[in-house]
Amino acid sequence: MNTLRTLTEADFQPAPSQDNLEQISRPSLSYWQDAWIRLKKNTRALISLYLIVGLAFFTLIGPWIWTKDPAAQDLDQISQAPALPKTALLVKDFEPSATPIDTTHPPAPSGYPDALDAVTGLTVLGTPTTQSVRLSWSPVDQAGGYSVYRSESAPEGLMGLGLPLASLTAGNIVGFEDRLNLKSQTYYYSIIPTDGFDEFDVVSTLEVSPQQSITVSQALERQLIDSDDRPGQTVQLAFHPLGTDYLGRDMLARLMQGARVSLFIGVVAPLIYVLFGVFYGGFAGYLGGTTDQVLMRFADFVVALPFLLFMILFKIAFGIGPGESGILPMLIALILLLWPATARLVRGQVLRIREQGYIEAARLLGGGPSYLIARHIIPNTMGVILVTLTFAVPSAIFTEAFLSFIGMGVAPPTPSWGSMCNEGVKTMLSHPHELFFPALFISITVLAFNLLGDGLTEALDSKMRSKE
Amino acid sequence: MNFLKSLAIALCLFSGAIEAQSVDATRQVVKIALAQEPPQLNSMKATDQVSIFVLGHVMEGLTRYDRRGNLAPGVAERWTLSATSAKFWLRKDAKWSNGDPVTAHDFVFAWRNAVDPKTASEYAFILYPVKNAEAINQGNLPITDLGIRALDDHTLEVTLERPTGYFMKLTAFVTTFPVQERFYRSVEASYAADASQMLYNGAFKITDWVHSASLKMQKNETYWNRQTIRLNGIDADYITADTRARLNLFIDDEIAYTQLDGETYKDALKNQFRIRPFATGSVYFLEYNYRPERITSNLKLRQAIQAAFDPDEFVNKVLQTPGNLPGASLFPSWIKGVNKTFREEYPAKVLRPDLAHAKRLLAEAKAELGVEQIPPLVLLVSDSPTATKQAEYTQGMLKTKLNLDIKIDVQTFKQRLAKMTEGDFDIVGAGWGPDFDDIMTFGDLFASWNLNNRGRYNNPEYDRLVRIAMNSSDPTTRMEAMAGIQTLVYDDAIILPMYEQGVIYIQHPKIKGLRRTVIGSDPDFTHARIVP
Amino acid sequence: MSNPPLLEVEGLTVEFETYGGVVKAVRGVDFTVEAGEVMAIVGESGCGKSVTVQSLMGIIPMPPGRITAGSARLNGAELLGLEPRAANAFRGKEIGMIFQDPMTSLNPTMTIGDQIAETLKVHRGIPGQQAFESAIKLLEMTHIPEARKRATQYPFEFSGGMLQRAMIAQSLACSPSLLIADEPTTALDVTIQAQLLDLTNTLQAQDAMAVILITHDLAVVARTAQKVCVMYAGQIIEHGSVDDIFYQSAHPYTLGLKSAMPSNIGDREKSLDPIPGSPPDLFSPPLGCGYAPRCPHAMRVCHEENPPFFKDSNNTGHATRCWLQAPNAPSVPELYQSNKIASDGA
Amino acid sequence: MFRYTLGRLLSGVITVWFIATATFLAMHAVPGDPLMNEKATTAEIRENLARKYGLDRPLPEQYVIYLSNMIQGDFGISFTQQNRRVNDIIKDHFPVSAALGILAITFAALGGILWGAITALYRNQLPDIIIMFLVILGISVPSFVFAALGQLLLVNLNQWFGTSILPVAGWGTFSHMLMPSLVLGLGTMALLTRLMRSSMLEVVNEDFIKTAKAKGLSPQRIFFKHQLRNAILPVVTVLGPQIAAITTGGFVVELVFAIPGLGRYFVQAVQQLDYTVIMGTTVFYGAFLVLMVILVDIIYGFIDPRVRLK
Amino acid sequence: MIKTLALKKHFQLARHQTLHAVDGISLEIAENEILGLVGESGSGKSTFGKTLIGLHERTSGDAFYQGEPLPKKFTAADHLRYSKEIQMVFQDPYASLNPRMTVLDMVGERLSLRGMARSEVQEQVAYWLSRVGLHPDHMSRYPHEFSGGQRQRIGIARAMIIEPKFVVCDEPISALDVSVQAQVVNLLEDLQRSMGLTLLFIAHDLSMVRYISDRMAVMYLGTLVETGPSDAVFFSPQHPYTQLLIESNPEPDPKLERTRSAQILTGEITSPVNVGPGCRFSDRCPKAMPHCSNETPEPIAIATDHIVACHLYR
Repeated sequence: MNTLRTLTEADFQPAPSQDNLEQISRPSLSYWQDAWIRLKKNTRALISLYLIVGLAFFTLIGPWIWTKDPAAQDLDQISQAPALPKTALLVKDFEPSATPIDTTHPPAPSGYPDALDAVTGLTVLGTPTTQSVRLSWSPVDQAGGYSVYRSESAPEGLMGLGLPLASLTAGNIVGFEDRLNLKSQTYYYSIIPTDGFDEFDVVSTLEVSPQQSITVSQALERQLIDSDDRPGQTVQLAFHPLGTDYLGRDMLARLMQGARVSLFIGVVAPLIYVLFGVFYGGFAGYLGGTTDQVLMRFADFVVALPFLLFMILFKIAFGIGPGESGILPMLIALILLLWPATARLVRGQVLRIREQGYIEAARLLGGGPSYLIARHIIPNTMGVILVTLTFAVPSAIFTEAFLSFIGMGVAPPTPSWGSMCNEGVKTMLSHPHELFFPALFISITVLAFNLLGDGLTEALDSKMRSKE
Repeated sequence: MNFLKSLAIALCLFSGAIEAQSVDATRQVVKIALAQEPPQLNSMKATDQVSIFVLGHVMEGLTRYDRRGNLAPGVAERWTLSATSAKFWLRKDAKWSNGDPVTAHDFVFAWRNAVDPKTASEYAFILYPVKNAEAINQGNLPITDLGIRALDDHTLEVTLERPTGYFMKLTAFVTTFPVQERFYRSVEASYAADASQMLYNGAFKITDWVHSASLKMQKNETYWNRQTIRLNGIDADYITADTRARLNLFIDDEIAYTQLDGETYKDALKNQFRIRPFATGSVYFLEYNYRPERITSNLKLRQAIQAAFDPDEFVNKVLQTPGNLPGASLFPSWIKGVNKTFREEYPAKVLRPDLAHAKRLLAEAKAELGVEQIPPLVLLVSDSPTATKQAEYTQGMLKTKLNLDIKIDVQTFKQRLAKMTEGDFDIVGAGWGPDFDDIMTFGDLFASWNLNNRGRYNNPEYDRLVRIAMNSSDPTTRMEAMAGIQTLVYDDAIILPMYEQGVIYIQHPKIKGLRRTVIGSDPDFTHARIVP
Repeated sequence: MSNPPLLEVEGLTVEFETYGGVVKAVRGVDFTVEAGEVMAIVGESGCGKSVTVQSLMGIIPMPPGRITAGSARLNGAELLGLEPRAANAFRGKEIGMIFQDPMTSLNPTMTIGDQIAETLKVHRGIPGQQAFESAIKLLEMTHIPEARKRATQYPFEFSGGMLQRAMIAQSLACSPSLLIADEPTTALDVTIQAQLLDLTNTLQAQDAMAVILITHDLAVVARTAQKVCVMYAGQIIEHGSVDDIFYQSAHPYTLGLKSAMPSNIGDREKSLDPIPGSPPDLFSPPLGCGYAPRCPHAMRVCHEENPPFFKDSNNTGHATRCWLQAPNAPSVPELYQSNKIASDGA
Repeated sequence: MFRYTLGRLLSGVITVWFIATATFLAMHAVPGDPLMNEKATTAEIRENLARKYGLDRPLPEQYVIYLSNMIQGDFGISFTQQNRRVNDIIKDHFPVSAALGILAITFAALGGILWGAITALYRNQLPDIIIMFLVILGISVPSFVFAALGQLLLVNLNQWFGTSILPVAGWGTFSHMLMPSLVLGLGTMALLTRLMRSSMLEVVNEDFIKTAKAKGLSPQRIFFKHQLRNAILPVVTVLGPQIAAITTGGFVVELVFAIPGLGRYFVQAVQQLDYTVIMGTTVFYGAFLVLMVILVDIIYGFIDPRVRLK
Repeated sequence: MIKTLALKKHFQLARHQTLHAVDGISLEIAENEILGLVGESGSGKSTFGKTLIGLHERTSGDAFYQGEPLPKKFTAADHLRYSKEIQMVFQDPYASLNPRMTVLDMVGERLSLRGMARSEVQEQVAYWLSRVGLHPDHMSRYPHEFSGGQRQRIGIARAMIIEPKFVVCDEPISALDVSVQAQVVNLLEDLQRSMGLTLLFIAHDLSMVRYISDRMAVMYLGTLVETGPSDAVFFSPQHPYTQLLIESNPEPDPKLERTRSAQILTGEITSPVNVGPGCRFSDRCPKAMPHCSNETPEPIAIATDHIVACHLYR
């Protein structure tokens, strides 16, 4: 523009007349298409959408891929942290052995001994396996019994003796068989002699590392071997990529099953109560006047009910029958208590929309109430409804988790993320994976739906639209 | 860093935090946590662990247990017991906390009240050995007909309904504790609702009770045996059922004693605490429904389940905490026999799983019942985490081993009771703890008349054996009868014994003389002391 | 023209980043305002007139907005691209501003008096009570009845007209040398509009204050302005004195605007001549003259190249961005006509 | 204003009646017999108890008796603690829950407003991203997990300092309240932060902020005097229901931190089917919440003159 | 063609608060006539228009369409019946189009409601879109894609597709830019002529109303203060309010503006809540007399078809 070009005669020829003055240059987009484009530009919302799709995949398709039975108990791998598959030594079925008694030794001291010697000759009989560790020792003179302790770290004197496995009440018992939840790790067994009542301050400690093992019948039960296999061989134990829970059940399979429960409650309950709320609120808002007053007053009452208290009360009142999961009562309770919020919201929207010109125009054209509600009002509240729905999902999942915490969630053995979390929180220090995974899934879900809700709010916000 | 620490400490002093110290050797005060608010400190009505724990420390009956767990004189200095009656001579220096002497009338009042149906005491049956007690409790006789009489202020005579060898042990139980009528009448309905609304005649008295928050006990200066009491105070500063919270308090040295469970003991181990085991004396078992329309009334089915169940695996893998014993009998191993323990004298049959046998029995059961497949059995359990966990194990175990379907029915306390009473179950997870130190506390459980026999087991042979034991004061006769019952429990598969409960706990190393007891107030701090 | 102008704007260019792309809202705007003069900027909605003045004040939201070029000097001092602190030295003090919608332009949770006093406190350091008293005086000056009581009230208790008076009072608190009025009467009824225009005229004359009046209503321009800039599609397409614009319209758009308005004089049977079509979408500003697609006289060059300003040969203050003013362009008889609306005859 | 408050209170009374009725119906629908206990008792005893609690009468009569007692402010005697009146239980334990709830809501509101304002100021910058991440964490982790973690944190802190910085559990002093109320308020804080953020962002685009800028006010002044107050308004409106959620949702925290609040009684009462305690707590909580909502509305009026002066 | 008698529309705000939006309007509109209704915002002119065609229920008074009394409260069936005769063009081109519906659905809504086949509807809509100057291809687009003027033309097409006889135009141009206003006004005028419409043209822009309408009616606080031929009312207003209103109306002519000694109407329109007797304008009227504030002025014909409700002419 700085340097004007020389203009010729031709430049001043009248331009061809424009007949497309009313042309619209932008591509035609419906409201939803437009919202979708906005949503796609919102990275957070898009990620959340992928997450939700992923969750749906995990829930619906997952069990077809990871076919492990979520109820199968693997008692050899209880509370196993996520790890690669393990091998185990095949051993004979457990046969209890008689209490080893040294008949040459008196069972009780002759008097009250002032001091006792430490236990000597502490050894392990046979191969220590995770099925059993057999200890044996020489009797202590004047002993009236022995205390057996097991620790996972080396004790220092009388500190850190660990678990008290047994208090043997005779001085001539010279052995103990430990079967208590053994893992393939190093244990320190400590034996303390007693006079029958009190322990004496002398400790003998033995380091034992049991070998991972499985009995033949258990292996058969879990279909790890054919019946012909002989003890002494090694077998591959079941693989649990996310570890196992307190009954040795596969976490991944349970998370998938739990996802069904949690997401079912999280999605179906909001769907139903939002739908009900939409109709209720739409009806009230459209009719207006006294009907509206009465209906909304009732909704106000329901809103005023202390939510958690009534959730519990309703949940209990509906009861859970034998073998039932308790999902239905929870669903009903959620629906009974949560519909008014949507109803109010929708009513507000309807009242606003009712005043819009296009409703008047449609009325003028002779549209009846049901036509107006269905064709004009509801479609225009869809945005708000959708946003409500996305925010209702996490709150329903949360409520379920919360009820599980006070023992009023879904009934065992049905897992839900909430109940798994509740189980996990108890052992969060010793088996963090039992808390971590369900909590992670709850977090991801809540996060995804919240972000999606945020994204939708922005994408559907008419204020943002008009700014362009 | 030091600066930071002192700043934090200063802040806390400002905000009023008290330096935590769970034991105080100079003041001889120990701090503990209660699992729950004692719901009922009226000794005539108390039934629960916590109330009995508190009452055991602040009240005393005619007799009491000493630090070795033997029955010792309490308010009664001495006594005589015959087949028909008992007589007690009360000590003159037994005093209420308001200074009044504890008299025989206080016992008469308390006992009459306890069996009065108006009082609605759950433990009224404890007094059934007393003449007419049961009839009064059923509303058939006036309370004045109860076989208890104060001959004078310090002599008490009790007439017995039938010879009761263990009667003396009952007199150490809370329900038989004295209550001063005058004081009771002065507060009436709110008796024992607050620290000031009770009178104490035990080693301690409640000085401060903030409901659900704290309960402080102090040495009772009017207690006759006060010189043997070393502790000056037991402060239950915390009331919570959350074992993790209690462990945290223990780690923080704010309480000196707490019980652990399967979820918390590993954390206690990490802190290098000295863990102690204790057998609570309770047995846990699955109880069947014997109503004829129920499939569980079939013996072969019950035997099949019995043969499939591996109590050893259950205790070691599922319960995981040490101290639990594999279930074998209705009678726990601590129950006294004639000379040694009952179980030593009459060993129970050891339950070993035998899958082939179980399957055979199941096939027979199916044949007897005329069904192809046993319909799903309803396993009723309470909604506690342990109970549901055990139910889940049982469900999985019976499914894999016998292909039996179990429907778990988790119910809240009252709903479970209602269902049990109505017989709305096939199997129910149950447990029984001893009320008094005699085999009979377990023995009559499945007698046809026992209201707690909610599965309606009805076997004349069982009833006959119970009657023999009841009406005899000869230990051998009684134990023989009970041995018969023990065999019957196994042969008839009346119940499926799962385990004898053992718990583990930690206590402050400076506490000595803390007694754990199967009967009565547990843990017993009465003779505890704190060493520097 | 011996004194330097009060405000001198050169090549102001403002863009907005939106979902759909970059909107070039203002595309190189130049104008000057002399002290004590009322200058009107006229244009349709979306032509960039509000953005122009708001970017002078530094109150367009950034992002998405950004000033990509240009300068604006108030008494020689640069206004654009200042630090907030420096900008605040002239905002509200040297330049006052009033907005289109008084209902939303005042803080709903602060009393009117406090809002006016705030300006005084901040710029003059006048203590609270004294500032409040001054606020009452300012309200009285804008003819708000019961000013003392009104000062303690909140915006929602005021009517639109009253609020706009309060806005004026607020913007005049520090006796600025320039008042920017951004469509001050658009939201109001004619009767109230008349009252307010009268008020601003009086106040402007009193203090010899310069005013930039943004409006789309030519009638308002006719009533108040001395100088006029006509904006279209983010550019000034014609500027000159009010009489130049009304009686010597040099741009077909200006002409079109006028003929689209009904005349109040004479024959009502005369039909209105609407401008066909709609303003261009500033997502993709036209290559040539923005008005060309709607212009009845459009030539080839109009579609190809943006016209420069052509000055009126007789009147240096009057210039037009239109190829029709090019020396060798065909003449269009309507332009530079002392046209029929004029009341010469009346 | 007075008329308005009176009207609100009146409708509040009706609401409380509705809550009472709903509770009564729901409670009696719960299967099970409140008089049944672990140890079986004779029929005579159960009849006596039924008479004592009026359970022998037909349901409608019980309802009428219940309501008339309630109007007189008498909630009856607890079923599980048979020597305690429900009134005393509420009197003893509600203040605890309320104190906890109020501190929690204070934390939540202050935190929410502060964080929300900060995130809005630094929109899409690092502080915003960090805080919003924490907020999301706050709303996506169940409260019982936080409670457990909070207590663990205290234990570790105390061990690290070698002395008791803050009590791990219990009740009595202000320091006992800090961690539980923080944990309790966390979810709400997260919620309010989000609300505040969007509200702030909305206010930033309001015309009067432009006016304020045009007046030459400093960013700080605009932030505090113009933005904050207007942005708080929507936050205040949800405060009423949030107080509701916090005080009734407190029992997880009460349980974990051994706090003698009313919430624990409710959970216990439901399990024990303690009719009178269930009724007492729900009705009382309901009344409290109704009152809180009214109060918040009145407070809202003080912040927003538009509401106050209408 | 249209006649109203003492038409009133009150809104009950609270127990003792009644908003007298329309307070006794008697008006006749002849066939083929364009009646302009002017007044400040809050004068009740839109409410009058909506009440007349049944969008609001009448509080009292009568309304007739071609001599036939209109129902007091319109049911959906009533609307359906009258909709082929009576239509409306709405004020806000943004709010009056359903953002979720295509132009086709909206413009053809009435036809579809009547059960017309979709292809036929499309044909009709296409015809009407081109008639209002839009491209038929636009029928599949959504309202937000159009500019204000285009939207208003869609609104007009929606009203006209039924070929009604009487159309209420409720401030159809007030939200539009000047250049576009003329498009819409011209379109309405064209349609009125070609279809033989009767129009009630509600606006606050006096110049535009004078331009388009045959007769003009001036409303103030729910009552009519002056009616008469447009030019008569505009150039020789009789009611003090009309005079001041026209005085306030600026001219797009600087020279004229400079010579004019504007007399400005002081004060603001009062609230129409709980109005009492007397002239509604008396509190602002520069010529108010003592009895003005308590006696309601009756309409007086000062010339043929020129009626003023003012005590000055009694």
